[in-house]
Amino acid sequence: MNEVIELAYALDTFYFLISGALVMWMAAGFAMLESGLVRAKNTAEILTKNVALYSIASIMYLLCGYQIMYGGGSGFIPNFGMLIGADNTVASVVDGDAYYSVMSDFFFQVVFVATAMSIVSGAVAERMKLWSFLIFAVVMTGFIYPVQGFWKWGGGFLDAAGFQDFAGSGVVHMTGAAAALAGVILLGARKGKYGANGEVKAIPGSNMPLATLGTFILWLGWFGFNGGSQLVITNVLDANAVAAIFVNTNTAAAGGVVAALLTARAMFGKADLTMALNGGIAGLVAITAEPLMPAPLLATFIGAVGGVLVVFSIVTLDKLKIDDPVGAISAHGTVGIWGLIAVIFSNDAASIGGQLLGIISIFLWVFISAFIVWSILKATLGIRVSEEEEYEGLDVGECGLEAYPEFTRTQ
Amino acid sequence: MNEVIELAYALDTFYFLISGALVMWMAAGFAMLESGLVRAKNTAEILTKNVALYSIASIMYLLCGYQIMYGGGSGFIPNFGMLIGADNTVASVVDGDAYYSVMSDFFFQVVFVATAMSIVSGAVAERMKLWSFLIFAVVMTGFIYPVQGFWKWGGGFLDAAGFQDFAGSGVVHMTGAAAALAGVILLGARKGKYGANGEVKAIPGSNMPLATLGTFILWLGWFGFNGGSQLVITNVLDANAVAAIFVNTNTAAAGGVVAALLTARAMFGKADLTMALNGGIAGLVAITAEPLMPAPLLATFIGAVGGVLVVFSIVTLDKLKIDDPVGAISAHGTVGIWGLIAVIFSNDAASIGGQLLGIISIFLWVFISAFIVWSILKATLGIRVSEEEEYEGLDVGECGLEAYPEFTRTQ
Amino acid sequence: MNEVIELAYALDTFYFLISGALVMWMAAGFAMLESGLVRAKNTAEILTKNVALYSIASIMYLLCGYQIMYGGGSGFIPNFGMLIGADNTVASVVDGDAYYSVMSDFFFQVVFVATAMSIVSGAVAERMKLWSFLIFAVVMTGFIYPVQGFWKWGGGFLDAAGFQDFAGSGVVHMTGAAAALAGVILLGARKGKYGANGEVKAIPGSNMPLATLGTFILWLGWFGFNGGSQLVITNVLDANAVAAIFVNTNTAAAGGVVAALLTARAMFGKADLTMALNGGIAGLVAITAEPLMPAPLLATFIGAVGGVLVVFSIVTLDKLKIDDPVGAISAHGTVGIWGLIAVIFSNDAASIGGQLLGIISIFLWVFISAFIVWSILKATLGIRVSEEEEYEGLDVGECGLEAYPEFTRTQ
Amino acid sequence: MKLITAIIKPFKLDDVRESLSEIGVQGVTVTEVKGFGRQKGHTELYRGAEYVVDFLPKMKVEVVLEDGLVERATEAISKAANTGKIGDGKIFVSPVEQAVRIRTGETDKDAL
Amino acid sequence: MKLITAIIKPFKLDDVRESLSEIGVQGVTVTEVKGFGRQKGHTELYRGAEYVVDFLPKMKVEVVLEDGLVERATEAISKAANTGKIGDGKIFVSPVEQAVRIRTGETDKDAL
Amino acid sequence: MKLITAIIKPFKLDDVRESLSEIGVQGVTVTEVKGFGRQKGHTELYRGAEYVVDFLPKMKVEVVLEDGLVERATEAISKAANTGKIGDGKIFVSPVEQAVRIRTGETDKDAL
Ligand SMILES: Nc1ncnc2c1ncn2[C@@H]1O[C@H](COP(=O)(O)OP(=O)(O)O)[C@@H](O)[C@H]1O
Ligand SMILES: Nc1ncnc2c1ncn2[C@@H]1O[C@H](COP(=O)(O)OP(=O)(O)O)[C@@H](O)[C@H]1O
Ligand SMILES: Nc1ncnc2c1ncn2[C@@H]1O[C@H](COP(=O)(O)OP(=O)(O)O)[C@@H](O)[C@H]1O
Repeated sequence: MNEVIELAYALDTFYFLISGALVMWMAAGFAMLESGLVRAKNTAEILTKNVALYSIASIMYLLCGYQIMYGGGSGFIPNFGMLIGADNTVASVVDGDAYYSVMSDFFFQVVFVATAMSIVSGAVAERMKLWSFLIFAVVMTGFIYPVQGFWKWGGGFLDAAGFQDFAGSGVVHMTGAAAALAGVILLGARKGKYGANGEVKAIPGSNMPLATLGTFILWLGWFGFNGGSQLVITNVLDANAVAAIFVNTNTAAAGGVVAALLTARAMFGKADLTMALNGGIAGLVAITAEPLMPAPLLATFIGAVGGVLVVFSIVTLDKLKIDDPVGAISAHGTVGIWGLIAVIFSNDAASIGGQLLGIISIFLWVFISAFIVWSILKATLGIRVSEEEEYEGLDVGECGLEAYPEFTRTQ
Repeated sequence: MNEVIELAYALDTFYFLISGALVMWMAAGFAMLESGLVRAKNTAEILTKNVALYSIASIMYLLCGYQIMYGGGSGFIPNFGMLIGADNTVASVVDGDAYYSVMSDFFFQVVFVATAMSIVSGAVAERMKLWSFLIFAVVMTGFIYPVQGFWKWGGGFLDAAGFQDFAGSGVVHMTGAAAALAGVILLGARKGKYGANGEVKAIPGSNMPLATLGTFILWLGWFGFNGGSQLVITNVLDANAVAAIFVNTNTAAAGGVVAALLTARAMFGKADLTMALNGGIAGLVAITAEPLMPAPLLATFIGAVGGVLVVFSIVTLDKLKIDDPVGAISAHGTVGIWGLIAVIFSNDAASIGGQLLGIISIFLWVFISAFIVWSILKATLGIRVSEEEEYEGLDVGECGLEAYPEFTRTQ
Repeated sequence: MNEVIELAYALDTFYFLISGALVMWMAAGFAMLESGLVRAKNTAEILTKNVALYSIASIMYLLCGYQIMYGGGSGFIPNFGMLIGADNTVASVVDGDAYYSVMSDFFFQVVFVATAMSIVSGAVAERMKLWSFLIFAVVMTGFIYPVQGFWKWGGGFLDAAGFQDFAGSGVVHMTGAAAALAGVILLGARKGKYGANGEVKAIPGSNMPLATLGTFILWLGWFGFNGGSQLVITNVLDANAVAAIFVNTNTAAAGGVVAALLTARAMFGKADLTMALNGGIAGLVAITAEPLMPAPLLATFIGAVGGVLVVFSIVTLDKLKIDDPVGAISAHGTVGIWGLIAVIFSNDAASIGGQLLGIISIFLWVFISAFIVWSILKATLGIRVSEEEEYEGLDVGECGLEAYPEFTRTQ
Repeated sequence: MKLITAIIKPFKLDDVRESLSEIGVQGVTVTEVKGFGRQKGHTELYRGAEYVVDFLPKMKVEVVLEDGLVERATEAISKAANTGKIGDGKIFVSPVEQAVRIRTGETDKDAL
Repeated sequence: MKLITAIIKPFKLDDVRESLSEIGVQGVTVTEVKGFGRQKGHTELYRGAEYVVDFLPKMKVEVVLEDGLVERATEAISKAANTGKIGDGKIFVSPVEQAVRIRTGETDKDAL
Repeated sequence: MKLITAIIKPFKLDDVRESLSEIGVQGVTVTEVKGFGRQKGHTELYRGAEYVVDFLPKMKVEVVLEDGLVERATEAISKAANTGKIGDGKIFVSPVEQAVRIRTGETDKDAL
């Protein structure tokens, strides 16, 4: 009988690791999406940011983030700890105390925090100083994210209050968006984005295949993101659940693409590819709060509403002069909120009150703490590059090289 | 004992889901391959097509395709149903009635239909109207594909007749190619592809790294495509089978690359990268009808013949003025037929008669029904963009943006 | 009880196959990394090389490499055999003689040899003749690599001597680097790389997003590379081990990125993206010799040292006029040696003597035998393209097409 | 000798080159340029924001020839490049005092 | 008629175009060029090796106009393109003997 | 003043620039152009279909200088750009009536 338990432990661990690897892959997705949607002259810098932020998140979450988030504590205040504890012994597994390796759990969690941080980098693209951003990443992944993560997934007050967030529409996506929003507000818009008379000007992204590739990568990675969040797969019901999550995740994204494409067609007269891509991501974000319970048709609908919302949100933020080059705040923030609310359509354990409490708590915590950190950075190192560097491109300024030295000629 | 059965159910479901995720990834592969092989001015449009067709396939197959294909019926006429049934209960699993989750099966199937549809988009690239294409996708994925899928995999007359098609050289690949062929014939060649005196002119693809990336993605995804088609992995023989399929799939692709490269070298004097890529895909298509039975050396040979065939097929189609910018009809159609015939080398259950029956039935059904749908579209919305839009590029015309606004200057 | 054994066999086989698929994916990673770091005019050629070498490796290792490496023998001289043996019978599995499918083992091994070969292609980029390179690939993957692989993993004298190399810092990475070094020395530097007065001139890579994508692909694939090298996962301790390997692999790469970025910042004043990418790869190579034993913090450190080393190694090799366009010799060779030495920090079974013996034996064997093969090729077919072809680009010369015909205008 | 500079629509390039070679012109030099003129660029929407592409891609064709050929050349270009729609472009003629073929050192007429 | 050729800094292009249209110039042709002059390019480090970008991206603005407009145009360009820093560029004036509007066949003054 | 326009092979650019700076020329403007002439482009095969690259990449070097330097400059360019093979290019000399340095307003000789 112990062999069976060990085998189940192995399968659950493996399922967790593969799910985590898929989520890790989302880091590449964000890197490609963002580098496709910025101008050529800022491409190497955004790539550097993405590679570095993933690395920083990996290290900071190892150092202290994981223990803050899952080390216990109660209510608002997590315990503070460091590193990872010992893995499960055979005895404890056989006794039924553990379903999967602690290390695999850590791995699955660490890629989540990297996702949240990736969301930030797109929104502040094309004007933020590289090193200030990276310092922010240290604080965000080592402290800001883990604290709210503790509130819900670590057993803190939001969990107690019945707030439902299956895989992180709030804990991960809205969190990233809130930190991004704080940064964007302090940073201001890119030069040339808004005309003297307030008109919104387009700054086209430089590489659509990359943006599309990034979206497909995210789509694939999301099967790990949502599918792994069931945590266990080794019995019929859990296996069915993981399968249902895969189907819902896929169909919500599909709904998001179609809805965003039609919305863009109706509003702008053209099949705006970038909106379709944002729509797909919006569909994924929307279903993330509850990818298990909805029937596939409802999941498609939840994703489709996300796809519509993201288009309106992007246009609205632009009117408010909140300049987000890749639409991250809309896709992860606006739609993250929608996803959290949509939980009540299918999950009886969720209440509108509980969901709002979660949304507000997380948003305020992240926005305010991020705002403070960004402000300190602004007052010290500065967060925005010089006007000249912005004109010439961050690639040469920050990285000393060009992303496409042979393709573009005048900067 | 029930724990073991549940565990086996979980592993088979997980294996199915991961296989499906790999096949989903092929959507990205087609998108990259196709966008690399078209001109820059049509790149955003082909990306839009690829993202949208995958989404449409996901939704249509959910709505009705899956039930048409697997809902029963007999002979030629499938039953008509909608959505997905309930998943397996624990009791039915323990009784041995089910090996994997219904939802995981749906997921694995839905990504197959998307693959078939992806094949079409490449062949009609650079001149077809976006929205007409997407409407075709609705019919193809919701009806045309499922009907022939029922004939073989849903238990229809081709299955009864002993037609062998393990993972879909015919059901998926030749199907995509046949629908593409119908479209290309009605659509005509790209302007400038054939000279006044019938000479074939080259229209070089704009981005070779993307095309190569796409091929590698397809190669990876194909392990899921073929490997998952064993359906079950939880015993020694099935596990060995899946492993053999991985090896054969890989080596057939390798054979295709090497053979196509040498063929191109011999015919054109140069190591034409695009032919090598098509050769790899051809090797994969060729082995798909029977990836299990052949010894690896035979698999290499089957793939290599596919690699030679694809080069000749591309050149021949060009002579016939059938303009297929990415070689999809050759790689998936011509080579798909070869793959179906090659089954008889290793699978005793296959007969040349049965294989030909399958090839002809599927081809005629898909070609004729697709021809009718394309014709209706042609007569109503039109299927071809205006000459001016073709000259200026579909990106600006259909999508309102350019794929590489900073790299290309004159269209 | 047999069901449990069969199930374990199935899971171990599946784990092996998925790990292998991830490693196969690294072929795409090298292709993207290398094509991003060369000039536009040599891009199609390096892509052709990458696709073809993977295919050649797949076929040659099937033909004879696998049997040379794992077919027995003792000491220095392996047995010579061909193809793959029969897979395990149910009886032998139930008797406990086999944990996973032979075919899955082959698949996992074949993608390793492709990795080693991929390392070579980057270092000799932008000047080596395509067909000479491919002939070298035949010998390298069918003979040179398997012989030293036998020494360690096939049970030869290095294994007996206690040399420790968990997943191949030496057997795979240093091997690739040693063969590359021999080639580069015989080949000479790219024209224009070193000035008349010995100054080092930069030849910037053409596409940074591709290079970054390639690095992310490698990072993902490495979870299969290291994680799969545990070979078995179906009990608590092995599952814990695989999970620990995932965590260490990730954090070592992260350490490498951060360390290389800081080093580059300190040395050059800029956040050189290409160095950060090389740093990540260096972190991965460094931990590959022993990804299991170190605590995550030690793993981070081992990776970070790799990240520092790679920067110094690249600069030093340049001073020695060893021209390696992508930094492969540094990242896989210099850092591979570091990884092998770092084993002694955490693995008691390793001794500095044993590690040095392994390093020296493998390096000498591969370097000398590769040097001989390159020399024969140089004396016969030639290994370097003409000066004119080098100036015009290998794409047109070797492949007859351009990688980006619409983006670049003057070669 | 004269330099004829023609600013034309890009897709007319092949026609213009052919018409020039018909009258015996053997060499031309072509540059991709951006044109601003009466023909207006177009406004696109990218993510809902206006995107004015206010320049138009044009080709500049330059050819140096003997004085005697100028009239026929301008006529040939005019005809070949004409679509009758706004933006067809311009032809300018200006003096050239000297010409050298680098390969041979031939000068003036012989250099063309 | 004269051809005014101005080599300017790229980011001054819009200003120059506006200032020209203010004095009634309706059409200009612009080319991306590389400039070498007193203003020096910069040295970058790529993977620790020097990387001298010794040319500077410039825009060449060409406009053909009646003799009477030349002075005002050079002044307008001078003003609009001036930053006072090295590398601001040059204006050259050269003769044009003939102009044709391809669309209509109008010549000289009417063609501009 | 004169404008010297040289159409040369791209890989000769550095040599030409150096030879010009040796005779005291401080500034030049360079444009990437496509050349059509006696030297023929090449035919490639892409997927088995002909692919005629009938233009050749060339560099156009433009330099404005005092009349007195013209001869030396054409000679310098001729020498530096010569390979003796077809397609080496041409040098054209044409009149310039006025020159202005935008930064300082200096004119003519002083502006160069
Ligand atoms: N005065 C001018 N000087 C130089 N180039 C001009 C001038 N006027 C027009 N052009 C060029 O000619 C092109 C066509 O001119 P435009 O006014 O649009 O149409 P048309 O040629 O029909 O009058 C412009 O895009 C521009 O490149
Ligand atoms: N004699 C010349 N002939 C042609 N172009 C020139 C000449 N001198 C300078 N230029 C162009 O003008 C640009 C600016 O010149 P530069 O000497 O750098 O500064 P400034 O205009 O302030 O004197 C150069 O980059 C080059 O493109
Ligand atoms: N009459 C001309 N007017 C303008 N440019 C010319 C002319 N003749 C040749 N050229 C340019 O000079 C280049 C070289 O000319 P080509 O006839 O090929 O060789 P060569 O310079 O040896 O006579 C051409 O590619 C073209 O750019």
